[in-house]
Amino acid sequence: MFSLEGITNTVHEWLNNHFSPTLALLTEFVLVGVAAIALFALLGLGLVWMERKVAAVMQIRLGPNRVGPKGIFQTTADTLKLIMKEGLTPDGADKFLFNLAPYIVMIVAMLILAPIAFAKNFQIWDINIGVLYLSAVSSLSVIGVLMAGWASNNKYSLLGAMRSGAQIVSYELSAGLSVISIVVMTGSLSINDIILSQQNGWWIFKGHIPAFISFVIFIIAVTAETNRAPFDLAEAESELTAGFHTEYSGMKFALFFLAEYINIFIVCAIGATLFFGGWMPLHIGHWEGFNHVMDYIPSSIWFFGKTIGLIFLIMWFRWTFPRLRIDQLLNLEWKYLLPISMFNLILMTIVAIMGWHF
Amino acid sequence: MVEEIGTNTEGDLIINVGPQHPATHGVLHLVLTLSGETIKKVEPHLGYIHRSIEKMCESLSYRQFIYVTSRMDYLSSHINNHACALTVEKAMQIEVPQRAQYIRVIMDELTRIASHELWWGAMAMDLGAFTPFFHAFRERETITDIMEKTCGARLTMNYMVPGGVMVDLHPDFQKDVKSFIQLYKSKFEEYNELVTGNIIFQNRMKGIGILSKEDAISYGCSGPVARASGVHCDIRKLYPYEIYSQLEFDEILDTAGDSFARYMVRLKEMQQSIRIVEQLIDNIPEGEFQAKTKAVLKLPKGEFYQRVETARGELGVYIVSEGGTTPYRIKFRSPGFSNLSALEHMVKGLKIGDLVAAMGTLDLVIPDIDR
Amino acid sequence: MIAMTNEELKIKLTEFLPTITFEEGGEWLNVFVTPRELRSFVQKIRTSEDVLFDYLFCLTCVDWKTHFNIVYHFSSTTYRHNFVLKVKIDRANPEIETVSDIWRTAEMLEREVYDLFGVKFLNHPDLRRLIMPDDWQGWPLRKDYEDAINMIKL
Amino acid sequence: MFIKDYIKDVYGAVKSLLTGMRMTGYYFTHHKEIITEQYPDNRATLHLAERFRGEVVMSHDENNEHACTGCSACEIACPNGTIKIINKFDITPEGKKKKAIDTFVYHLELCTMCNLCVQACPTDAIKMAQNFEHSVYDRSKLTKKLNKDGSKLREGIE
Repeated sequence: MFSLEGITNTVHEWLNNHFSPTLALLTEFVLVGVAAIALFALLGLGLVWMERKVAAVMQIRLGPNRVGPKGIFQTTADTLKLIMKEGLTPDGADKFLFNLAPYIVMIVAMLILAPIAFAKNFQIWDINIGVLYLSAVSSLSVIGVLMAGWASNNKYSLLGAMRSGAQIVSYELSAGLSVISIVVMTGSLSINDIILSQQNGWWIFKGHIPAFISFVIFIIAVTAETNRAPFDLAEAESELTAGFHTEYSGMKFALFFLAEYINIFIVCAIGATLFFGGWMPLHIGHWEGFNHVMDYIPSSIWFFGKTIGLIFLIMWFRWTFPRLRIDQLLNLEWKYLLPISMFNLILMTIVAIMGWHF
Repeated sequence: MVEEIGTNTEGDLIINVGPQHPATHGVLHLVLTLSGETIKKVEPHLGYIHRSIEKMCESLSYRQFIYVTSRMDYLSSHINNHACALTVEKAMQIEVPQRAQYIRVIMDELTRIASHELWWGAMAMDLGAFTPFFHAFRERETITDIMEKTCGARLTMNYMVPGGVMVDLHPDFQKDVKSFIQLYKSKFEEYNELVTGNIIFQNRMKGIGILSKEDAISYGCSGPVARASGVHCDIRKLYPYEIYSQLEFDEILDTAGDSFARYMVRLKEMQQSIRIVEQLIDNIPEGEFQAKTKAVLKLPKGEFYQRVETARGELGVYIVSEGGTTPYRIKFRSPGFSNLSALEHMVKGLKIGDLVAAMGTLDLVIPDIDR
Repeated sequence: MIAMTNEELKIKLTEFLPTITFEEGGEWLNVFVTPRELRSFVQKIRTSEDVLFDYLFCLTCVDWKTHFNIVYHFSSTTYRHNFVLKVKIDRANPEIETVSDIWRTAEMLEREVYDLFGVKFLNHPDLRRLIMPDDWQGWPLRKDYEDAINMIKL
Repeated sequence: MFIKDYIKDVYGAVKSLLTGMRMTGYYFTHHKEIITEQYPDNRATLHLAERFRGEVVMSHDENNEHACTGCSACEIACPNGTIKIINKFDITPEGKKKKAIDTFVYHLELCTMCNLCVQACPTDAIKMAQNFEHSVYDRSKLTKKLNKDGSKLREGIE
């Protein structure tokens, strides 16, 4: 049976047999880095293509269909174009911060990748405070956005960055609370433990209504956190032309663009891990036969399937809804999502204490 | 122009929206004074697409000047042409054949639907929803196809001539219009599902950009903008031209005066236009499509004014004639110009997002404002 | 709420200001007022319950080479009657009182007329070029305006 | 009461959002609703309306004869100065001078396709063609000569 775990183990053994342990470890570091960057590139290409196709079909269009079969190399062509473009730095900009900002955003996106389990026993770093790490690092990206907006010396950028700051800081709260509600159930912050606790069913089914509510809140909050429509106020193109990345061009713009899609992937991966069991196949209670059949599907396919399903959901939002206004956005968080998720956390705690879940 | 860069003395942010900005649908230039996100002042700067049509028309003959007016409000170019043709006919007392009148009214109403379709999509796009734009274009495209078949062009048709219409209807016209009406009726519910009922949309529109009845009159607003504030101003009802007096349709009025009211008025207006087309399409009388006119038109000395209802409001054509073959002075009273002047009043104290929403419901066409 | 005919309007308007003169012809009543009496006259027609001309739907200027005519088209949203007000002003030094405080729409319309004809509207709150660039020379819609670069004579 | 309204609000809001999503979801699953026309690929099947106004052409018959008498009616009717007619005088066999066109100059770059010239033509010599792909790399190519070389006036047209 094909398994990603097998590959890592083979590579590990081969390296240790042929080189000294230090060299083997260093090589593994490099390999992991290369793999992460390759994944980024692939995800960027794939998700941008997917977004364009989803948007096109919902808008009764065909979408990209010129470069490659069904236009799958369209993004490659776009990237080539962006690489060849001049990366302009405006005259009045703070040049250091202006050029640093896209890298900050990108590095933050890369950092969050660490504790995510892509398949069974296939994880860069199984940190025991995985969930805490995720929410701590993911809120760092706002610094990059603020930096970009401030350093551009453009009023549209500044407004976009300020909006984005207010938005991400607010929505961190309810995203965090809905994550905690799952932590309450499992009693562990480790991603691996959370996945293993869904051995006999995913939390979204096991956790009754509270889990479903926290899933809905989580999806709304992460849509806002990644600056996606209908919460794309930071780059609201009909109001602020392009928001915080108005002044960026060429590859620097491409990094922002890529980071947006990587962030979507990561938050959807977290959502899939917490609520849909990550790589855990669909198991229902004690139906041994059914569970056994499900186990035949490789765990990585489960993980990517769930994640892409959630990504599709977020794209579906984007191509259906109009944008909120900034005060409505904050109202939604502070008047609706936060109270609901607090109340929901209490419910969840009761469910966990009483052992009402399966 | 110094104060348009940076901030003013009170520390307010001054920001240029346009002339190239996604929400201004063209080259409108607004200078906003912002305190944070709150709008303190909106100052329109016009002229980026000013072609001085009024001056151009002074050297064009009465047959030639009609085509220029298609370029003013290009979304209701039929109705602009109609207004010009009507003015010339009124001045020369040309009797327009019944068939031509029917054709003209059907074309006007189809243009109105097409214009509102585009507005609907563009306004939803201003609010950040992209999908409605393409859905609106599906229906609009059918109308442009009908126009192309009969008039020979898709946007600037130049189909009206003094005395009637340029060519007779295409043989397929009635069939095509009927199938369009069917398509439109089957898709109309989608508009409500996708946009009107949406809670985000309603929150963005309700109670935003309120224009009271008194202000609407004082600012000279017309069309759906004024009707949403409760002003009776449908020229088709008040000063009927052609065969509008014989038709059954309602003047859509709302009293709220906010963005949502303007939105609803336009949506309902589309259905009234469908109603008008349905009444006429089976009853187009046989006969001449153009009255016999002289090759060279000469207007008698005097002043002539004709008001028509375009998709955006009241269009007035004011011709001062010295008795020659060209107008001495021509003035187009464009609806967008007056509607734009009410913008600052509507959005003062609101957020940038509201400015975009309110501007979307004004349905501005910049060449119409600049002329 | 019955619209007055042109004859009735003629009588009514003469009551407001006996010095007005009328011009025959046209669909609507054409009334001439001197620039000095314009303000008091328009205030009366705006506020008087009998006529209530609250809707200024067109304001423009006609260059007659010897003088300018400022042309106001008024309508009443209550009674639905219309009339045309004309004010003859000097062409060498075109000045007229603004009506923008009575009809708000006049603010933009007067700026347009100022921009294209060079008519100064006294007491206008913000009389600047509206359409042409701020540093433009000349008044494009005047009959004697010549622009060798931008005007193409066919 | 407050809680009831609050829940009602949330329910109504979620319902309206789901209605919208159902619609886009419908289009996502129904690919036959796609209306895109793949323009340069469908040139073969592209059907243009016969009245579509693309450019002014002069129709010539198989004997390379046209119907233009050079009366300049179109030139006068044109609002933009798109048409310029240069006349010459032919000597007929009887020795009389006869007016005929030398060059029918048509500036496509100035033309607005208003159809006034076609309407003005007394002999139906010019008509509107359906060609709409006018882009060229050199602007001077847009100035066209409509009468073909060596063409002459058809017999019987005055």
